[in-house]
Amino acid sequence: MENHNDSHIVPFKTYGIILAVLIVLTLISVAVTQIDLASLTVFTAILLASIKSGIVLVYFMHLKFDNLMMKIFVTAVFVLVALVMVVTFLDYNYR
Amino acid sequence: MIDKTTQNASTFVSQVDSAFLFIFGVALFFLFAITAVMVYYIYRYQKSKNPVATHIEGSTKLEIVWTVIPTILVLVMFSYGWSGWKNQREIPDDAMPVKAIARMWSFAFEYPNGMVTDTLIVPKDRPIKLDLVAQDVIHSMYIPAFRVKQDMVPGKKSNIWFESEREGKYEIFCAEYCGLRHSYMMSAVKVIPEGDFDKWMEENKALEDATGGTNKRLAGVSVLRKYGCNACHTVDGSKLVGPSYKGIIGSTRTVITDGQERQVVGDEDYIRRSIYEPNADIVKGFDKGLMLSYKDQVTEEELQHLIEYFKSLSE
Amino acid sequence: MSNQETETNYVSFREEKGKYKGILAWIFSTDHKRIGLLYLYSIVSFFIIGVGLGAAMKLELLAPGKTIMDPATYNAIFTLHGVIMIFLVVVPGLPAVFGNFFLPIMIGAKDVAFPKLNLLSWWVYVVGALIALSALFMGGGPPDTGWTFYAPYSFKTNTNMLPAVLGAFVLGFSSILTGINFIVTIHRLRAPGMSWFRLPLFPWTLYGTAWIQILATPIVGITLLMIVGERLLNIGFFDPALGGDPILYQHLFWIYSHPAVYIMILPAMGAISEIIPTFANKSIFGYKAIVISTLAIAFVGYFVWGHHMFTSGMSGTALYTFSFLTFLVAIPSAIKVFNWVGTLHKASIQLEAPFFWAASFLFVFMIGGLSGLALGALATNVHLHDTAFVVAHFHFIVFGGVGFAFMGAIHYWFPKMYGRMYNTKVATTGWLFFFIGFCTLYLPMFFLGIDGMPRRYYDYVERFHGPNIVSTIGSWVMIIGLIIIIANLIKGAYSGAKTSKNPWGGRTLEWEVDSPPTLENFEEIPVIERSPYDYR
Amino acid sequence: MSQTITVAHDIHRDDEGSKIGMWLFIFTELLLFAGLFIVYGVYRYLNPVAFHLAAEELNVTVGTLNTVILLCSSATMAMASTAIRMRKKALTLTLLGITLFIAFMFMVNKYFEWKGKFGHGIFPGSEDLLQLGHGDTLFFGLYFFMTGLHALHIIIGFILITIVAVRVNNNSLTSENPVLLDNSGLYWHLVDLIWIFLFPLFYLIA
Ligand code: HEA
Ligand code: HEA
Ligand code: CUA
Ligand SMILES: [Cu+2]
Repeated sequence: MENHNDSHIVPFKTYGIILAVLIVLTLISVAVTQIDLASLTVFTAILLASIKSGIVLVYFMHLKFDNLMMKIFVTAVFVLVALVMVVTFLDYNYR
Repeated sequence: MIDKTTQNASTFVSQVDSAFLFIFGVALFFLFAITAVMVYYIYRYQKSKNPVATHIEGSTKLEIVWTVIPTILVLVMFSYGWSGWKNQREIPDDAMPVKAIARMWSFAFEYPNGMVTDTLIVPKDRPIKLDLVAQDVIHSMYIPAFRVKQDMVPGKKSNIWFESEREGKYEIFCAEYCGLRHSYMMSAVKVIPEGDFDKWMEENKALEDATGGTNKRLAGVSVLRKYGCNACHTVDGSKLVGPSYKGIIGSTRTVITDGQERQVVGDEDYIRRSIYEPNADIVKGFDKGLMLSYKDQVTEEELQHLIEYFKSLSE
Repeated sequence: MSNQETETNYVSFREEKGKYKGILAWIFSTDHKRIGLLYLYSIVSFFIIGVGLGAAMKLELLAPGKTIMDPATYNAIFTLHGVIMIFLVVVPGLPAVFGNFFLPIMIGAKDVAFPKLNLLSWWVYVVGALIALSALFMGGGPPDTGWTFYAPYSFKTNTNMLPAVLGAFVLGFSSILTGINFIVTIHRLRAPGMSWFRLPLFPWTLYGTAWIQILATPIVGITLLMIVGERLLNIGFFDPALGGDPILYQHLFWIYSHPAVYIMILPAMGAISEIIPTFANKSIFGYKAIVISTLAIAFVGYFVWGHHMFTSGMSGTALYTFSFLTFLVAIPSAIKVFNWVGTLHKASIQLEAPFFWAASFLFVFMIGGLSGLALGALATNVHLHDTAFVVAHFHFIVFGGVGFAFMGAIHYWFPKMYGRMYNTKVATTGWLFFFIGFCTLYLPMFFLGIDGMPRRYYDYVERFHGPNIVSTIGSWVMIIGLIIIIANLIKGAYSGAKTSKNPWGGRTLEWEVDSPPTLENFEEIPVIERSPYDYR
Repeated sequence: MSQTITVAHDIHRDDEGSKIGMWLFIFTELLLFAGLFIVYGVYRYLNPVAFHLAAEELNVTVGTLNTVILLCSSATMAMASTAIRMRKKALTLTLLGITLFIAFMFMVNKYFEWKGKFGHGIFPGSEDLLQLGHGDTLFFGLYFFMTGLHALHIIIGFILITIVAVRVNNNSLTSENPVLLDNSGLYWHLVDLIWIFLFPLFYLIA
């Protein structure tokens, strides 16, 4: 049960790049929703948000450097949330 | 369920009951078989009879067997249950629509011709469609003999249908908890021959037309029925959820208004206020908030009928 | 801390001197065993209150019309009864009592991963319970919505909803903290050599349960918070008059509350899986099958919540999907039952009280579970929903299942927890009364439900009278059983004969430490080299 | 107890364990908001037009600004984890300070945004809102509830980071035991994560 707390030190530069990417994605999503994509608006907005949150999870929250178990857990939780939403909409979508 | 008196009460009964019997049979079989095996093992392999246990880790073959068999059985149960239920959702086009209204704590039924009753009277052998409306909280229309039940959700349209094949009077219960007098929220369905039904429709229409103008007192009774007031108030002076109508007109009443006690006289204005703003004056000894406003429901005309009727109770 | 001292002077965790004295030494202790006992005493106290309320309801239902109370009281009583039994008794039940006490010992650890958090979770439990119970004494009267708090009634009623709802919300946190603690404990503190498939079954079920606690409880938390927001701010989340959808409330409530029933039953199944091999003197049949079915129940149990809403007016698609999944989730339970019975084959069975509880657990669990099948099928559910049948179903499976397992567990682990033995003959007599009373109490309710008697009914029509009388009499027989059992256990704790380390011949780790265990459980962390149920 | 095996009652640390614990806690937070997202999804589905129009009432610029600064704070918080491992105390403190400052700015923005809405008579249960109709009531009800809950998380995060900063300052949190900093970081990223979804749902999809 060693404490590998210095297992991986992420250089500042990486965070800088990630931050830049995130801000760009934010601006893109603002820009995209200003043009009318009809039904696709919701979809693109959610998609971009998902990509952004993925980046936050992987880099800021260090999932990239975590063990496999942690990665599986996080994925499973998101899958679970998605499934619960899908099942809920089995009701609303077919009323 | 498996009771002679409700057989064929509605066309759903046989299907629902046979689904139930199938599930019940399988369940009983497993219950008895497993219990028997267990009791036998406990008897046969108790320490005094079998001092040394034989070591067994498990058996993949058995695991597969006792996974697959129950799976098949439950799939059969599922489809049985589903097919039995599908009919209940497929409302025939020629069904006679009746509006069923639920409020704390009574049912009312409105027929296509505008007549309102507190008991559901339907013809035999004719599909009936109930459009369910709830006015305050969730209630549930439950007719055990017909095997139908559907929640009545405020703000949401829903309906059920049935076709009765047997004359008789059957209970209606409210099956969703709805507050203080939930267990008294009952009514009945009366299934009568088609001819009688048509006749009854005619007669009542005639009666209503006749009394509407002349006999205000009778009309008052039907207003009370229409809005289910009797769920909470009595005509004989006894106390339920709210005060009785008896002697209300002309009496001096102690009420609580905004936390202050005061005296008022039971006159027309008082009655109107009590119906349109029920929580403004609360008669001492009763609870606030149990009655909702009937402002958009009870018309001025109906109100006059009521007052007329209340006067008769004070004579 | 030197090795010699602990070896020569055996001091059990009960006598260990800490910073505080008297009761403070307990309520501020971070020792998992003391916390386990704290939970035991609090839960049993609430259980007795809940049982008293249950008995009062049965008395009221003895005859039609008013028997001993008015409708407002009855409505408040079944609400409190449900809230207490669900949120204060069976949800924390086995994990908080036996999980806290035995999980670390069974995996060869000295404590849980976060002992302070563990103590905090007990405190949160107590605070939550007090908030919930304060609803009784504040103006407006006790809440009367049923434990389901269905909207819109729950924000129309004038009774004290807020404390009850807030209490349930706080209790959720306690549940979450315990869950986090157990998962980390199982991941990080298993003794060397204890691979996942050498983990005993009780910890396995706690692991499954903990995940449900973490992933389902927040949903009810937010739902209850929304009810609070609704009442305080008039937002209209679930108020049809403001555009809200009452059915959505039911979805959210059951997204938690169905998984919650598996929070209750899984540890119960785990305890049974410990008791049966010990008393059969034989390794459990199909260890892996039981583990896999535990995980399967935990997972599939997430997607069946709609079976509580078959008559609410959901879409047809949702109805049959939920019905289908409900049937799927029954299968892993069936697998477990078969494996438990299989374990008895060619066993060498000691007939002692814990075993009787386990065997009768199987019986009542089957009745409860199999009646669940009739509720899972659409056509029959429409008739049986919200009737006494449902009440019978869940008492059989919650009280019968979880309650019997709890009783079994306490009789099984009692010598380890107290170092003394209760009177085994009296224990068996108590069990017999309890079992007979139980069946007499709840079997008639199945027939009432089939006959159409709705639940939450203060009063009923004359034709339901007969079965109700039988049922009420059953509750009296059960009273006798319960009193015998509790008196026997209390006596045993004070003056029972001292026991050895391993009175039943169990093979899991807790039977290798002293009775009662020392503060640190193990002098040396054991190294595991065999399967947990190796009886050869 | 001569062995190296850990004893819970000793001064013992299991950093990996604490991290798993923190993640589990984050899962519960995610599920908490997931419940609200379900509610949002359903009501959006039931009132598409009203939600669409109501969303236009919200100021995209303020929202975008808040998103960007929250992202920056997430980055500085992550950098603090690196800094402490490089044994740069001053830098760590600076980064934490920036994070706190941004959190504060976020709240200031939020305050003005809410205040503006209140000024227009839009707040939970207000008369004006009821007049607007069901969809708007629900939209703004959810808006206040969800952003309010999020703001509560910001405040909790703020307190956590303050504690971390104090402990870094008095050297009780160093490169030897940076777990508390890492875990506060995880929490802060969670707050960010939730905002990443709240932002498009309330401000953008109009
Ligand atoms: C510990 C708690 C617990 C457990 C484990 C279960 C287990 C199950 N429950 Fe139950 N249930 C409740 C607690 C529980 N329930 C509560 C509290 C309510 C009411 C809530 C309220 O409204 O207040 C409720 C209500 C409830 C309903 C809603 C009723 C209604 O209101 O209309 C339904 C419907 O499907 C249901 C189904 C099931 C099923 C199919 C199982 C299955 O998991 C059962 C599986 C077990 C077995 C099947 C038995 C063992 C197997 C065999 C003997 C082998 C043979 C088997 C086969 C051939 C399949 N339950
Ligand atoms: C663990 C869960 C649990 C347990 C153990 C019980 C136990 C009991 N319950 Fe249960 N019950 C629920 C959970 C539980 N219940 C839930 C969730 C509901 C739904 C609520 C709702 O609708 O919202 C419910 C609803 C419910 C109803 C339905 C109300 C209605 O729909 O109208 C009834 C009716 O009789 C009832 C009765 C009982 C009885 C008689 C007991 C028995 O325990 C009582 C038997 C025991 C005794 C009679 C012993 C009493 C002994 C003493 C008081 C002396 C003790 C002395 C010493 C220790 C020295 N309960
Ligand atoms: Cu209406 Cu119960
Ligand atoms: Cu369920």
